[in-house]
Amino acid sequence: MVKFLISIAGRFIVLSLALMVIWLLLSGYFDKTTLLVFGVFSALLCAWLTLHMGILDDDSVPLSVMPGIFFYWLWLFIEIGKSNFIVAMQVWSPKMSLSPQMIRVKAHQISDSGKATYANSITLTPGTVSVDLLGEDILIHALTEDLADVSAIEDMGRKVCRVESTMHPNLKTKAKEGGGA
Amino acid sequence: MMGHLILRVVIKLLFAPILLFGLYVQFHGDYGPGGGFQAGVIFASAFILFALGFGIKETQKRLPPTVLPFFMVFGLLLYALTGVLGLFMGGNFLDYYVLAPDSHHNAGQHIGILLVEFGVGVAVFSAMMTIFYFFAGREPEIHDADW
Amino acid sequence: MIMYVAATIAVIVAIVIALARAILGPSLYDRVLAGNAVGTKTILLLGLMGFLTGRPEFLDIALLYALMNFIATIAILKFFGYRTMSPQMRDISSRLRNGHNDGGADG
Amino acid sequence: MNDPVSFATEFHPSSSPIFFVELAILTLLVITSIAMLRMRRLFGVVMLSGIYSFLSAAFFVALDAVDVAFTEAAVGAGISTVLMLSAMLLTARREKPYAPGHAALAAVVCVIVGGALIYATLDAPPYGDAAAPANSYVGQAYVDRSVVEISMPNIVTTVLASYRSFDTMGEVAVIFTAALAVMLLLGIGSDRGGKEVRDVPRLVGREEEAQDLSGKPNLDDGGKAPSPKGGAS
Amino acid sequence: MMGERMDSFIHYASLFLFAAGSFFVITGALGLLRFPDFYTRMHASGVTDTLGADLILWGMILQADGDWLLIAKLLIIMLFLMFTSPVSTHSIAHAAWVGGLNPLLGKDLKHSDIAPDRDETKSAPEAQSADGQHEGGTE
Amino acid sequence: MDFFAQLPALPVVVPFVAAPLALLMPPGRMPWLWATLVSWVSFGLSLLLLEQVWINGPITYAMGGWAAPLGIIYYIDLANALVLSLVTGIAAVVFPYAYNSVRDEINHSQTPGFYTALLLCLAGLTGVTMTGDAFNVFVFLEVSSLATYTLVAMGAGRDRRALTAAFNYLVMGTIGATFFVIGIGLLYQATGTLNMLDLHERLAGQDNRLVKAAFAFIITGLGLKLAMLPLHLWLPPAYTYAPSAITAFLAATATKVAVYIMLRFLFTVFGFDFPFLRVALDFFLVLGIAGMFIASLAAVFQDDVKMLLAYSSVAQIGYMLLGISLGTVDGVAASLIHVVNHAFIKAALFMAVGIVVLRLGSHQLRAFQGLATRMPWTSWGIVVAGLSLVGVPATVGFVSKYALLSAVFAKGGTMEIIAGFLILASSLLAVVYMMRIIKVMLEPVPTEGPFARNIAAPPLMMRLMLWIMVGANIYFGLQAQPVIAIAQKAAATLLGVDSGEAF
Repeated sequence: MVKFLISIAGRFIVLSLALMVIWLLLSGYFDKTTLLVFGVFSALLCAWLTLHMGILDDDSVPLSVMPGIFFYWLWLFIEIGKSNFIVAMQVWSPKMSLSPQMIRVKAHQISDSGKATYANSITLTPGTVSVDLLGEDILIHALTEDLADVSAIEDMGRKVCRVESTMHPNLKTKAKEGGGA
Repeated sequence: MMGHLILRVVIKLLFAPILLFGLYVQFHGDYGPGGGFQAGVIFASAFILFALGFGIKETQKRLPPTVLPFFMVFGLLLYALTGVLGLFMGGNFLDYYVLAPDSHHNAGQHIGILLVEFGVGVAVFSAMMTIFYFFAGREPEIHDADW
Repeated sequence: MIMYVAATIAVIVAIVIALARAILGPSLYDRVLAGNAVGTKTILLLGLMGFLTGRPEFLDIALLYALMNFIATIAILKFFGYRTMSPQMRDISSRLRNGHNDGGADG
Repeated sequence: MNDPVSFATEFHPSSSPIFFVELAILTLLVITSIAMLRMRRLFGVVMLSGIYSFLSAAFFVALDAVDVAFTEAAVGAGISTVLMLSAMLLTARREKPYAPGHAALAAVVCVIVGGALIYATLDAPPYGDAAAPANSYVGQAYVDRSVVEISMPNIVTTVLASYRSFDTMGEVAVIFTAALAVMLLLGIGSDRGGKEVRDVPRLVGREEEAQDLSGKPNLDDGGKAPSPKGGAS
Repeated sequence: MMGERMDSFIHYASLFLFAAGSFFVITGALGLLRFPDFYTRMHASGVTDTLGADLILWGMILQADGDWLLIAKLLIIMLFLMFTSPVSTHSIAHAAWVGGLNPLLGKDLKHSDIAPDRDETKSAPEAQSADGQHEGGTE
Repeated sequence: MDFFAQLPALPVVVPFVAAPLALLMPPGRMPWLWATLVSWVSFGLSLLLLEQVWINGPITYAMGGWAAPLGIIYYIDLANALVLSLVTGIAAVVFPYAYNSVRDEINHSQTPGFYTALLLCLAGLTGVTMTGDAFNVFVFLEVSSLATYTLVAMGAGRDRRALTAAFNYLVMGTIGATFFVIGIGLLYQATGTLNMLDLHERLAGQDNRLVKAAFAFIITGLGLKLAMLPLHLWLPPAYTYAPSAITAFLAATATKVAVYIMLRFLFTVFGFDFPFLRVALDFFLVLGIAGMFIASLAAVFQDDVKMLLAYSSVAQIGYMLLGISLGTVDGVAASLIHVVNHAFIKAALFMAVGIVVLRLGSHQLRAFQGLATRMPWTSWGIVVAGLSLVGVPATVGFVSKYALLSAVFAKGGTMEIIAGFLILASSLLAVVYMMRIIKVMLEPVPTEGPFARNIAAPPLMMRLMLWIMVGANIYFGLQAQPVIAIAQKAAATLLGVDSGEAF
């Protein structure tokens, strides 16, 4: 099952289905046959174009992070809220006490989408912005010293790692081989 | 391995939904805002985004510039020939009623508008891509330092 | 009703401030950042206006805005970092790269 | 109060909050365009024109011209920014200092045109007037008849694609011609075309440009940015 | 009875969400104006992009009166913003960083000494040392 | 499909459908053949249409079957049928002529695109001519203008200045179009309709600021498009640096169509009920006379033959404006006659110059040295067309000058009488600049310098087409009656016969 899902055909089907759902959500017309037919046609066309452009892989159909990512997002929302308060306080305080830092953390994620998720999470939490991502390093600009908490950020990274490996334990080994080569 | 991983990942992720959004706008022009013109632009913008992320060479490999004139011609001709079809079926130029003369739901109009809007969409998409390819696919010529 | 109005006012004020930043600069990046911020706030403004006039189907436009804002920003990045739209994105983040790792990253 | 539909029916232009939104956006548009005029650096102009498009599209939404806003957002804000940037790469980044005489002439022309427009609006029917010819005659006919004759919810589409379909065909031809023009002027066979695009970014000369970016003192912005020379030594 | 209470709860909740969202939007904009350099302003604009926008969008979702079509669209917008806004911010930051704009660092907001060593082939050792300093600074 | 019922749509639809197809053809002869064929078909259709209108009176044709105020209609009376026949006729002569010249000036691989743009330009011009809808005028004006900018810029293969010229033309043309569309917008605000006849009805009795401003915007916009004197600056460089065939085509059609649109808006849309019209007509009188003189004077001092002829074109537009400014049936008819005749003259002259450019690679006056011995046929063509430009009897130029003068003297005001003498005086300027060219042509063949080489005889096709055009100059000079009759009747319909002698 999993094997099928991460094959091209599986991804194609998953993507088409997901696009059809998006179509329905956008359209809101369930009773117009022409629109439904167009919806199916459009979803298939888009999925085919994705395949044709050569980007039908784990990034465009991120199955490997699928169930776990929602819990992660929930957690992330809270984090975003917390760090927002810190930045907001800085903005409103009459005398700003900024002490910007450049720090660097390791991104241990295997897949590209994992790394991107990690870097984006860092950027999404105000106070830290990932400035550069290269190989396994993420360069971060942090607004204050408190926010430049490497261990907290790497904790986030571990969470992303865990999300990544929930569905495909085999992905890890595969990717490691790839990384080693 | 290519650089700018974050960008590439997000572009990959958003490529198909943007295309779908374009088609949604195309086919829902009858019901909400939008239509062929906007749809063509949105559809092209997905490819432009791809080109920004993956390089114009890579994009041109997948969507060669040589096919774009065909799309352009197809779009414009689809529009014009829908009109000519009206001409041949006994109506005036661009008369859609004659496309389905016995309908009570103005089906001829619907078919006509659908065809015409599709022509607009294809033509606009390919025209935008052509313009983008020719502008972006060129080396900068003046290397002046004064930004 | 009143809360839409209040939120709309807030968003407009924010747009004004961001616009000021876009005009003031000082660096080009500040302008881009401000432009991006204006884009985001316009999305909110559109949504609010949709609710304000009772025609929330304007949200399609808001979605389109979000898309276009993104594309414009990415184009600007290309423009800055690479001075041309044509080549592939390539790692030019030389600051981080100092001898170690990253196999073929610089092509 | 929370029922948007009932609110929409009693919509009255000059007393509704949307009217003030319109005013605010209009003011912002004026500010942006003045800033665009003042700016000599083309990049900043592109940036501001993107903002201008965003705001004007929001303005169209406020005016209930949803389809126009859609187009403006798609073309003005997104694609045209990309195309303008691409075009800028082929040209200079900075506007040439202009001859003062031309500016005076342009100002006179602008004042005359603007004056004429204001002069025209003095006798124009009031904004949102349902009895105005533009709203009552053909416009109202479209609203009344398209339901029966075409039966499509979006009247704008019926007008564009059926009633005035021939105009739209012309517009498509305009876009076609524009792409054709680009093809002929920049494509294969033109004296500017045929140059091979390199897949490697140009690094030669990047350094000066980059330094310039971070702000040479002689440029109008970037005053706060440090000179990278200090860091490099 | 129950529904009424629910309605008023939703009403007050959305009121709160709008108020909080407006506050954060303003905060972000103010930060954009007040903060001293590009990199710090970036953080401020992030406040709007994330919390401000999300709160207002959540408020709208509550106001959507259970119209799931509206809710879906609002959620799509929110998701889209969530994917794109950090990428935009990152892109701009990256461009600035690569373009050689040096951040203000430390409590005294000095310009950093990080060399914009774009020409790394020539000055690899220097770059190494510069980076070393920089790493030391973070600890 | 009832052919005659659908006839009004065809002169636009045929080139419109044919244009994109040309883009897909292999470079070289094929697109040219296609374009030529299409132009002939269009010409045939236009003549049929002219005949129909002559017999049956004005024709209306509803696009998409939607009747007047809602949909777009084509309204064809004698005025547009005449201009339409002129445009397609010129195309039918210039397109065959273009082959050799284009092969020389345009890159081989660009020919499909080139002919596509040419056909789009033709489609746009015919569309502008036939439509009865004010906004549709704008749309098709844009189609033709955009194609024109491109075609002018295509001259860059021979001379880089074509790019600047095209850019200036683009900027000016776009400003003109913007003014025009603002005017239309204001008119829509005032009346709520876009149909020309409907506009006229609903404008009756309206004399407020809105309509006045609309009028001013429309006239200024069209003035830019037709190169009315102070707004003519784009025209000489655009004509000079465009490819030869394009110059011949544009000089004979683009400004002529703009003049027609001006007539249509002045008399059909606004009409004499609109008091402001008289002010505008007086204004035109002054501008026309100024154009005649200033541009002719500028032409005298040009050393570039194409530039010279371009300035002469601006001057001739002055004559047309003068005819319009009279506001009488005779005056407007004279204007229409001059539109047709000047198209013949300028097409012939620019085609002759094109032949010289093909063989000698230059349109400088020096290149014409010894042309009489080198290319006798072409030289005779220039001489005949030049005489026609001056207004020598037995040529079309004489017919139009005569019509104009008689209209002026029939009007009989002091100002008009003076204008009549000024027409004669400015004709003398035409003699001066044409004599400059002819004098240089009669000089011996240069023995040194860049033009001293031996040249092959010009291609037969080009000479043939040139002489068809020159023949038209003589034929319609001798058999002037058809054109005069059509123009008289067209002018009468334009003005509405009763209001013809309005003041």
